[in-house]
Amino acid sequence: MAMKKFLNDPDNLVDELLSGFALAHADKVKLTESNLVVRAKAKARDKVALVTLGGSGHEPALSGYVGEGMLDISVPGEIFAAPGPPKLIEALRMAERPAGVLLIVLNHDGDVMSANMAMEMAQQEGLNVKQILTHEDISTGPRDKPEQRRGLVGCLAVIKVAGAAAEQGASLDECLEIADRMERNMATLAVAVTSATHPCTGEAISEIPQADMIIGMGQHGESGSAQSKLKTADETAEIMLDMLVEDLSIKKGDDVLLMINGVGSTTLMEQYVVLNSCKKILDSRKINMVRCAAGEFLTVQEMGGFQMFMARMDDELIKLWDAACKCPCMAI
Amino acid sequence: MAMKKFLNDPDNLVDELLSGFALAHADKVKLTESNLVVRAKAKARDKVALVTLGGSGHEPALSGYVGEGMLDISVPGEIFAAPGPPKLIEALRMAERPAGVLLIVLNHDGDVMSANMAMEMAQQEGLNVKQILTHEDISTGPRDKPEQRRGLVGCLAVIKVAGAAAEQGASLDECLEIADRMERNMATLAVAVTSATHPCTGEAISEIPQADMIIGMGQHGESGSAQSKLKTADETAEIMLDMLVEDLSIKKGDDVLLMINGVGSTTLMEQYVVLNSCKKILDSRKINMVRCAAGEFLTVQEMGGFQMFMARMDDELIKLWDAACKCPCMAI
Amino acid sequence: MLLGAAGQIRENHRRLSELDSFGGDGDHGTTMLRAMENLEKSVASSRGGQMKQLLSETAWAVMGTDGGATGPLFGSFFMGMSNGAGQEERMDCVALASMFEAALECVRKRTKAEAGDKTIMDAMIPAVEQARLAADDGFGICGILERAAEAARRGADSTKDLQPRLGRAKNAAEQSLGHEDPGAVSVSLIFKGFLKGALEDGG
Amino acid sequence: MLLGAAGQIRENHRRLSELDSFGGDGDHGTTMLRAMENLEKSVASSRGGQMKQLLSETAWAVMGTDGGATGPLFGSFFMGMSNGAGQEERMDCVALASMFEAALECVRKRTKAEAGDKTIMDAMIPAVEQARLAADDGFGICGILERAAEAARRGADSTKDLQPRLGRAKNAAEQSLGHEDPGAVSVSLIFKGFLKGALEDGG
Ligand SMILES: Nc1ncnc2c1ncn2[C@@H]1O[C@H](COP(=O)(O)OP(=O)(O)O)[C@@H](O)[C@H]1O
Ligand SMILES: Nc1ncnc2c1ncn2[C@@H]1O[C@H](COP(=O)(O)OP(=O)(O)O)[C@@H](O)[C@H]1O
Ligand SMILES: [Mg+2]
Ligand SMILES: [Mg+2]
Ligand SMILES: [Mg+2]
Ligand SMILES: [Mg+2]
Repeated sequence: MAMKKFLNDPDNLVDELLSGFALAHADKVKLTESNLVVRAKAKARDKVALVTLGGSGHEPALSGYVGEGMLDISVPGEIFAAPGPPKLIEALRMAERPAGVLLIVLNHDGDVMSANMAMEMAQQEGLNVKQILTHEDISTGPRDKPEQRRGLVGCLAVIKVAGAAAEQGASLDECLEIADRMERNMATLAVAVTSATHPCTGEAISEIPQADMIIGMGQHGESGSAQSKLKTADETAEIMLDMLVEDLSIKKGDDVLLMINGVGSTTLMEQYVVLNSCKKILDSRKINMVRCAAGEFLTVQEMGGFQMFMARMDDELIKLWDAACKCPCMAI
Repeated sequence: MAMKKFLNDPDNLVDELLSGFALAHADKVKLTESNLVVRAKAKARDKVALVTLGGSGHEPALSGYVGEGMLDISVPGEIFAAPGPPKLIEALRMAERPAGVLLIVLNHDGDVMSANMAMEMAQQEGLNVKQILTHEDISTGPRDKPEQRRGLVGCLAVIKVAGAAAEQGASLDECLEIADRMERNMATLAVAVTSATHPCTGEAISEIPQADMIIGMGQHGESGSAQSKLKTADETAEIMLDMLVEDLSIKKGDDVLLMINGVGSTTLMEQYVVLNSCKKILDSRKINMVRCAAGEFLTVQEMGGFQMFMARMDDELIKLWDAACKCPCMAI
Repeated sequence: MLLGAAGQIRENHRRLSELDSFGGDGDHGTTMLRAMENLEKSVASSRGGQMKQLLSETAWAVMGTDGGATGPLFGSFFMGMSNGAGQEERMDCVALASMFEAALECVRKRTKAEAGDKTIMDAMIPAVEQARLAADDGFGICGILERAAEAARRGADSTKDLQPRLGRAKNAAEQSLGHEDPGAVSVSLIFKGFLKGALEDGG
Repeated sequence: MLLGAAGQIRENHRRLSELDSFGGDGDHGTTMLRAMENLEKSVASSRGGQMKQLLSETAWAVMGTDGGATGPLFGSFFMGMSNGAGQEERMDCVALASMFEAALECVRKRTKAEAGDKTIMDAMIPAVEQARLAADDGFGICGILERAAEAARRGADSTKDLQPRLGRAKNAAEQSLGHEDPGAVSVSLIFKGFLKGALEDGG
């Protein structure tokens, strides 16, 4: 099927989408000349700044999380493609402050390469920047090979808790420790049922047979491993929960945060149904779903499916998760 | 194509989705035994209460707008079908208070019939309830035949401003006046590019030719009038703005609120692009886009397309639109 | 009688949804099915007694279906039948015709639709008229229901050539040309069900 | 020489995106095209002068493409060439081979990929090796580029039978079987473009 998207010249796509984004949220964010997304009202300079980078086409991620309680700067790239090192180093220079800067990077080759190059430059320039890598896709590698795991929606949890800590005045090392604790205790698994089209090429970015679902589908349509017939919400939730619980070694009585992230055309209705399935299953296993969320937090164009995120929570993480935030696409 | 949704028994769909919804937003809302959605923390009884009703399957509408600054009770019906009078009268009885109750009804036959019957009962019981009907779909009737116009995403603006007024202590008549002012000054037009499937029947609820878009498509896939080849964002925005501006008799120098409501699988990316197109066009006509928004506020399952909403704003309406609110799916 | 109506809808609900898909939102069959399930439950839980009371409970149950226009319209139909029913346990022929007239009147409070608008009215109006004529002609219960059901069927049939002027489908008027109005077909199924029910009850 | 590379990519970008769609995200052609447009702009705006400086500006422009892995990898390639370049305005044959070696080294800083992983390295490593050998054998600029380009082409070809172990496509390893790695093809197109450019410049 031909692409049916409302677009103008694909070469201007990212410019236009960012400019529309900035219009819609002018009370919270603004765009710099080189298309960095920054807070409308900058955070006090004695607090740690949070910076992240990532390809576009995943709206509301990641720029939707710039604002009070979360990010200070987001560096958007092209569609599905990380920004290059020049833009990132510009952002780090802009964020630079005595309190330091935490750079949050999703584990995808391009993002990591850009981040590493920018980090090298930052070090040469003497900037006080530390980096945290998110890699929680359990379908692409075992827990002891984190470098093989992709960064999916889990970045949101890391940004939320580290952002809250920064807002409360935590030091760079403390923010990094919080981010790292969240990161080590989280896991995500994706399932896809229909493909998305790349808005620039107009091509489907994956092929999913008519009646099938694919568990482990990546954020850019990169295929996953387990393909099966489409299952009910209950069945799908059970399969995915099993894998997440096992990966995190979650035990009876553990407190978990569960998040259903719709990736595009899977309805909020379905996300709530799946969340309800998860709650039933977790209850039956005496695992405490202490917090949960459902919504489109990080999308893959109009792909059908969702990412299921689970994290083992402690009291401090819960408190930081609950802390107030005011961002274009997340407000607590 | 077969339906690819994560569901269990369709007969339990609404129960499950509401229960998942209540889980995800337990800090803001709760469900009553008969599936009314009410605030977790009730509003003071000396303030006007706002109640609305509507079919399910349009998430986050309408229950996502229950909370501080917006609704007090939402009465969800079955998928795409208004709740019957029994549930609605129960809600009105529950909302009843000296300050009075404002019932917001979208103009669809079922909703109106239920509301009228419940209003008759409420009057017999001596409840202090007034009703406002939203009918702003300019594709289904001329401005002087409001009864022919469907209620689309405009209900959100009415709920927002009336809810803010109620929260600030306005009387029932004042809330009604505000709601009515918003209602008379607003207009919506929808465009669809791909169909949705009815989650219970599994059938497509409309047919849209491969390369076409349909301007005027309704909230349940009811077809619209103007069918054409898919156009660019700029072109589509121009056509739709022309019709909205004409309907509202918007003049140079007028202040407008513009809202792009994604109905399902049209990405937030595209919504921002369209919003950006609108801004350019309005600027060129010297019409002031004083406020704007983009997002999925009222969806139609996984339908592709969006609703473009425009309203002529005065200072009081702008203030009420800007007022704080804390709802599951809208927070300012 | 009431259960006969439920049976007819159950057998045909798929066709009703299909008819609703030509311009409407394709849910009429599902909704009617749920309405009739509620009706059956209310019949099952009623402790015999008055027809009037049973009909009023049924009406409330049908209205509680959360089925868009269907709940209020069909609920009003049964509510009107209840209004028109006397205090007796069993109805006679004249009472039956009056009940249907009261039902139509009650539905009219909910909608401005007239014959020709491609709605339930195209089946309901002639059915009620024929019930009255049959009662006046001295027909028995089954005779009345037979003529009413036949009139409803023809009325529903006639909607094929009409374009809807009310309801969701009005915005896709052409799409429904050549197809019957689902609501009108439901009405004709209900009258057919009444007849079947009455025949089985032994009239 | 640089513009020759851009020309080759421009002619073949659709095929590159298509190759990237077997397991990857289908954007490699678009990204390379943008990278080469940035390269062209930087060449156009450079005021003649040093090769080293031009290459470094080019590298920065390519990195600024915001193209996922492509920016850093190909940017590093040009950056490495700049590092390896002397202060002279024109390069000689030995310098050329050293520049390529420095380029490879710089790319290696960004990735652990080795030959056989189905990445750009499968074309880049043999190309650089052959460039060195050709220089040692006393070939001229065009001769060096001819052997490097041929090695890159064969390297890219060889990726057909490989399964990716790095990059996005690694998660759909089987899907890419039988297809060349897009990044490796880009490398071979760049060397081919260098050669064409050098031939047109008259060497
Ligand atoms: N305003 C109205 N007056 C009379 N009948 C109506 C009206 N609106 C709808 N109907 C009837 O209801 C039927 C559709 O019912 P249903 O599909 O259950 O409700 P909805 O339109 O809310 O989805 C139509 O075929 C028509 O007969
Ligand atoms: N880690 C890596 N090491 C070496 N080459 C890589 C690596 N990751 C990707 N590549 C190369 O990049 C190509 C894909 O580039 P491109 O599609 O532009 O980037 P992305 O994968 O970010 O969409 C692959 O074909 C491969 O040759
Ligand atoms: Mg990419
Ligand atoms: Mg309906
Ligand atoms: Mg219907
Ligand atoms: Mg790619």
